[in-house]
This record gives sequence, structure tokens and C-alpha cells, in this order.
Amino acid sequence: MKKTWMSLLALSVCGSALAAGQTGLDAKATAVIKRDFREKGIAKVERVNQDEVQATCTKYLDHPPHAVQDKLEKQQAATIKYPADGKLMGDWKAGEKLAQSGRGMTWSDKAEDPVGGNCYNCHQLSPKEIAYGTIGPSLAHFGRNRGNTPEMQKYVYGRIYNAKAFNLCTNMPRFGHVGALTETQIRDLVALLLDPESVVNKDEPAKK
Amino acid sequence: MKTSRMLLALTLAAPLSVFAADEDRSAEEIAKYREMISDGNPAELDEMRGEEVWKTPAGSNKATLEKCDLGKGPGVVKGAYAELPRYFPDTKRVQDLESRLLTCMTTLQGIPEADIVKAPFSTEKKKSDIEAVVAYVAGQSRGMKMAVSLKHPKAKEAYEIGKRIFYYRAGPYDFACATCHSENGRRIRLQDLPNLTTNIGAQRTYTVWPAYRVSQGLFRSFQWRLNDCFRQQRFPEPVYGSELTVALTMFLAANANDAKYDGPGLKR
Amino acid sequence: MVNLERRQALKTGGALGLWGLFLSLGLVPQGAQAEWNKPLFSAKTMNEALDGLGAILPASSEAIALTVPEIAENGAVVPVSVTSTLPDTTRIMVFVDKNPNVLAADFSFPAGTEGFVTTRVKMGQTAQVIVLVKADGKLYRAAREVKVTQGGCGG
Amino acid sequence: MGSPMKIRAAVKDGVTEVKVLMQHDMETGLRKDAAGAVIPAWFITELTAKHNGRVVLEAQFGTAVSKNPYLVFRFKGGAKGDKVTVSWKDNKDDSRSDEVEIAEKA
Repeated sequence: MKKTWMSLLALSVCGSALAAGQTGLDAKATAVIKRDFREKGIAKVERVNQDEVQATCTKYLDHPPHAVQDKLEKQQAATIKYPADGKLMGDWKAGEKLAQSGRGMTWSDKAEDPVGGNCYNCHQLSPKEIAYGTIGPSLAHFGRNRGNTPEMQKYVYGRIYNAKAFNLCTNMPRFGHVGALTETQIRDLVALLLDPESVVNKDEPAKK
Repeated sequence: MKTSRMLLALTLAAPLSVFAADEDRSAEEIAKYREMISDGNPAELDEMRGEEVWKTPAGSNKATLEKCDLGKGPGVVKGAYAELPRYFPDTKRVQDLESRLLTCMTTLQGIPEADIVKAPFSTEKKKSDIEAVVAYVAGQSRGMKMAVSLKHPKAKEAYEIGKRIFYYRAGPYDFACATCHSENGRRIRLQDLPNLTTNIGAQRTYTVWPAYRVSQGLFRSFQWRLNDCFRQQRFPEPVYGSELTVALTMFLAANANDAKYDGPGLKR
Repeated sequence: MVNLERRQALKTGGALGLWGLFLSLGLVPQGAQAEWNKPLFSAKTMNEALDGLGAILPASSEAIALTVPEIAENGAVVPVSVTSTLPDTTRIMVFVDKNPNVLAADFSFPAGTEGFVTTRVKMGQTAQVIVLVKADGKLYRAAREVKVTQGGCGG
Repeated sequence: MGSPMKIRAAVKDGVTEVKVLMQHDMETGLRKDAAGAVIPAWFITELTAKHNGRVVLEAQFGTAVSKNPYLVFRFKGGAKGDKVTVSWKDNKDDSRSDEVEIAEKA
């Protein structure tokens, strides 16, 4: 499943022959990206510089070779900082509030504004919420279906902290790794998914 | 690591079907809502205003835009939008509608480019003239077939660069345009996300932009659309009319070829 | 052609102040509708509005077709369409029960105009759209709930 | 003076349908600007539509009518070429009037 630019171009919807060399175009595109963005608010131009994960996923169109993937996933896993006191579940109500908020880190947000979890943008969580995205899998009844063992808590905490440790080119951001969410906030989100009292684990979906 | 992979598999195998009916129902109702508001698009008011701006002398040259060449000859507005972006020999650049309007406003009217670029988009307080002209020009291609040419090597190059920009992952959330727009049937909250890597996805989307945005009560140009996507990607701001924005527009516009242009549209 | 007419209208309007002109020529009909009904538009609840109308909550009528979306993607624009087949429909009032001021719009129909109107209203949250229709001197009602949803990406 | 409206009027089977798009902010008076100051209410309060000078619709709006208001109504009669005039006035005493000729509906 090694997809590269070359194969993408072959699949290209406009599929005509290459006008210039492959590396030439890559270099040009990168130069354009580095040149044509301007700092605005908290969004500095440095944000367009890629780290190794981003560069790898871009290069392989999110399907890197297994060896590369494994190596980088291990690297990412090593970045996960679990709470020192070992407490992984917080307040699911605070988590739900956080999950509803799509704010944070855009140039129209202020540095001091609270960052949201953005969860509903991509996932179904509470079966009662109509406005949820489908970029990520449904997480409704997540804890009800899986329990909330210490292992499960650790998995969920780690996954929110740095999803790239589990699936290198996942769409999901690395909320803890990049400092978007704090330890307390991630705990609250773990509770949202795993606490039996959480809205995620209550309520049947609405009947048609 | 093994355990996590297994858990991941479990996560993905969650009982989606239980909720599917609910999701369909909401989608159906939202579709009905959109249908109900599709008549009476306030973008028509911006088209009217844009025509006035087009015909009103401005800048140090006290000239109108009526001699502006959008690719089909000076002053020809009809059908121009359906063929943009395109390569322009006079500027030796590929230009979309907005970067081309910048050229016309600076050369014909003598308006300094910096004056336009610093506030190209409408705000609640002040409506943008260039966005109104966009509404007018785009409206003059309504019903026409999208026919963006990639024959010129520079046009083809712009397309290829645009494609690379589309897949470029960066920023604090590791997003690319492709994160949201390269799979079928996805939504962000309740908003459908078109798959812009397919002809049908690009066609459905590109042909209804520029558009009146209901949530903002303002008409929005395609450059604005890209600008706001980058904002939500947590990127810095793309320069108005830059090669970056034109290349990305070229990628999307050419992917929309052969579809009937149906804008300006009405969006959430 | 439309444009030409529009420009003409624009000129006339600018020179004379059209509303003033209409008033002075007696073109704006006098009576209940001639002046903006401030008390009714200030009503904060349906009960206050009904008090203002000197009415109790009227019975709902099958002869009123109220079309609203079940879910509104955006509360800023909620399409509302009302068709009354009640004979001699003279007035349609559109309310949103949870808005800060419940009355959104009040339409009056002279003889010859159909008891029909389509418009768009704002809704701050999920609420009932309630229409009161006056026909042959009596009030009738129709109501439907509209769910207002959240936008993506933090709005 | 307000900005131009877009009006369409078309007759079919003896009934004229009029569609009006008005350009107006319809500010509620409840919103705050970026600096936290309340944006004052500014909205269309009254509207009158006439066919060849005869009133065919009167409306009063509150602040809950959407920005750039849209209105559709129908009256009996009206012939191709007849004039339909729509006029509005807002709470700041601004006003606007536009006119179209009735077209034949396909």
C-alpha cells in the first residue's frame, strides 16, 4: 500500500503527463508554501514547517511503509506523558463541555482563550447530540461497550495525548503532545468516554 | 503496541449501525432545510452591487473596470469565471478571478495593491468592493460549463503545485486540506465535507462558490473560502491573490471541469 | 431593464425621501397597521403577546399549513412559510416562543391577496414557531418545533 | 437611503407571485461588538407592497426577521407589464422603494 506522489499522479483526475520533474514540483510547492503565508494573530509562519511525522505522512499520502510507520509510532509513543499520580479519569461533565467546543489555536483565537477538544467536529459521542461529525469513528457508548479498566483508561488517555503513537497518519491531532489540552482536560475527556454516568454511555439513540 | 492495535481495531468496529438511522434522518432534515432556503439567495444583492462597482470610476485614474480583461478580451464578463484560473500572457502568470481583479484595479484604476490586499474581505462593518465584483462576474457564468484549461505548461504546473498544497500536512493539529476533503460521505459536525479529490466532489463544491454565507450574513469569495479553511486548519494566513491560493484554486477548479457552474451559491 | 428602473427608483428616493412622500400623498394606508406596533413587538412571552392582542390562546386550525424545517442548520436563517385556507384571512403573525421578543413579523392582507407568506426568521435556540392567523375576525393558531443545531469548527 | 432591493414579480393563472430580497442588517440590539459594546438595534419596521398603486401587502417586522430579509407573497390579478412597488422603512427612519414590472411566469 505504498502510495507516493508518482502513483497519485497516475491516479490524478486530470491525468495528463507530467509537465516537469517530480522533485522539481515538490520543491516548488514547498517554496510556495514557505513564501505565501503570513503570520496572523497567534498563527505564526513557523506553523507551516513540518516535523518528521507530518513530512512523512505528506510524502506517503498517509500510507508510509510499515518499517517507517513502526519506527515513528514508537517515537511518538515515547512522547506521551501520563499523569504522575496515575489518575486518568476526571470529570465527564467538564469533558462534555470541552468536547462541544471547536475553538482554539486558530488565528482568530487568542493565546489566553481556552482551547476546546473539538471532539464533536469529528466524532459522535452523546447519542443525544445531533450535530456531530463523521471524520472519526462513532464513540457513542464507548465505555459501555468496552468497560473502563485501567488498561482502557491508559489507552484512551494516550490516544488523546498523541494519536500518532497508535496510527501514524491518523487525522486526529496530538492534543497533549502539542500542548493544546492540559492533563486535567485530557482526564476529563477520558471520563467522558469511560465514566458509566457520562452522556456517552447513557441514552439509546433517537428512534427514527 | 500490539494491544493498542487490537484496541484500535475494536474501536473501529464499534456498532455504528445502531446510530446510522438517526444520522440519515438528520441528514434528510438538513437537506430539507437547505432546499427551503435555496430560493431567494441574498448573493443576488451583491451581484447587483458588484455590477455598480464594475461600472463606477475609481482610483487615481478615475477609471472603471469595464476594460478589464478576464481572459476573454477586455470587458468580457460573460462566461469568464467558468474558465478561470487561466494563464495570462500580459502578467505571465496563472491568475484566478481575484488575483486578476487585483491586476485590473492596480493597472487600470491605479489603486495601490496594498490598499486592496489589506482588507479584501467583507466585514460586518464594511463590505468589500472586490467581493461584490466577484459576485457579479461569477453570476455572469451561471449555467455555463466549467472549462478550465491546463494546456499551458504554467497552468499545468499550477495544478500540480495546488495538489501538493492540498495534501500538505502541518500546523499544531497536523491538518492538510485532505484531512477533511479526501473521503466520501464525511461531515464536520453537521456540515457535509465534499471529497475534493474526485470530480464529482469538486464539481458540487466549486460550482456553488463564491457564496452567500448564512451564518455570517455576508457574501464570500473563493479566496475567502480558502482563507477560512486555512484558519480552521490552524495554519497562518495565506496572502491574498498569492501563487499559493491561485495554485490551490487551480487544482479545485480543474477538478470541477465539465460541471455546470451554478453560483453564486448559498451556504450555511 | 430591472436595473434601469432600480436606478430611477434610487434617484426618486434620494431626492424626496420616499416614505415621507408616500405619507404626504396618503399612499400609506392609515389604521392599525400604519404605525409600528411597539407594544406587541416588545412582548417577551406568548402570554404577554396574547394580552396585547386582547385574546386567549386560540384553537389550532387544520386550515393553516405551517412549513418550517424540523432542524435548522443555522438559527440566523429559519425559513417559515404559512398558507391559510381560512376564508377572509386578513392577518398572519409569526412568533418564536423562546426569542427575547416573541413576535417576529406581522403581515396584513387586503382583499385579493392570498393568505400566504414566506419569510425567514432568527431563532436563538430550539423553540416553537407559532403563527396566529386572523380570519373573518377570529384568531387561529398553528405551531411547530424547530431544532437549532451547532455549526462546525466552533461556528 | 437604504440599498436597492431585488424584486421579482410573475403572473400565472391570474395570480401574481412577488419575491423580495431586501438588503438590511436587521441588527437585534442584543449583540456586542468585539470591544464588548452593544450594537444598537437597526431593523426594518414597516413594509408596504403595491400593485399599480393599490396596496397588496402590509407588513411589520421585529428584530427577529433574518438579515437581508426575504419575502414571498401572492395576490390575485396583475398583468404582464403592471408595476409592483415595494417600500420599507426602518427604525432609524431610513427608507427604500423599488419597483418592477410583472413578468409572465413560465
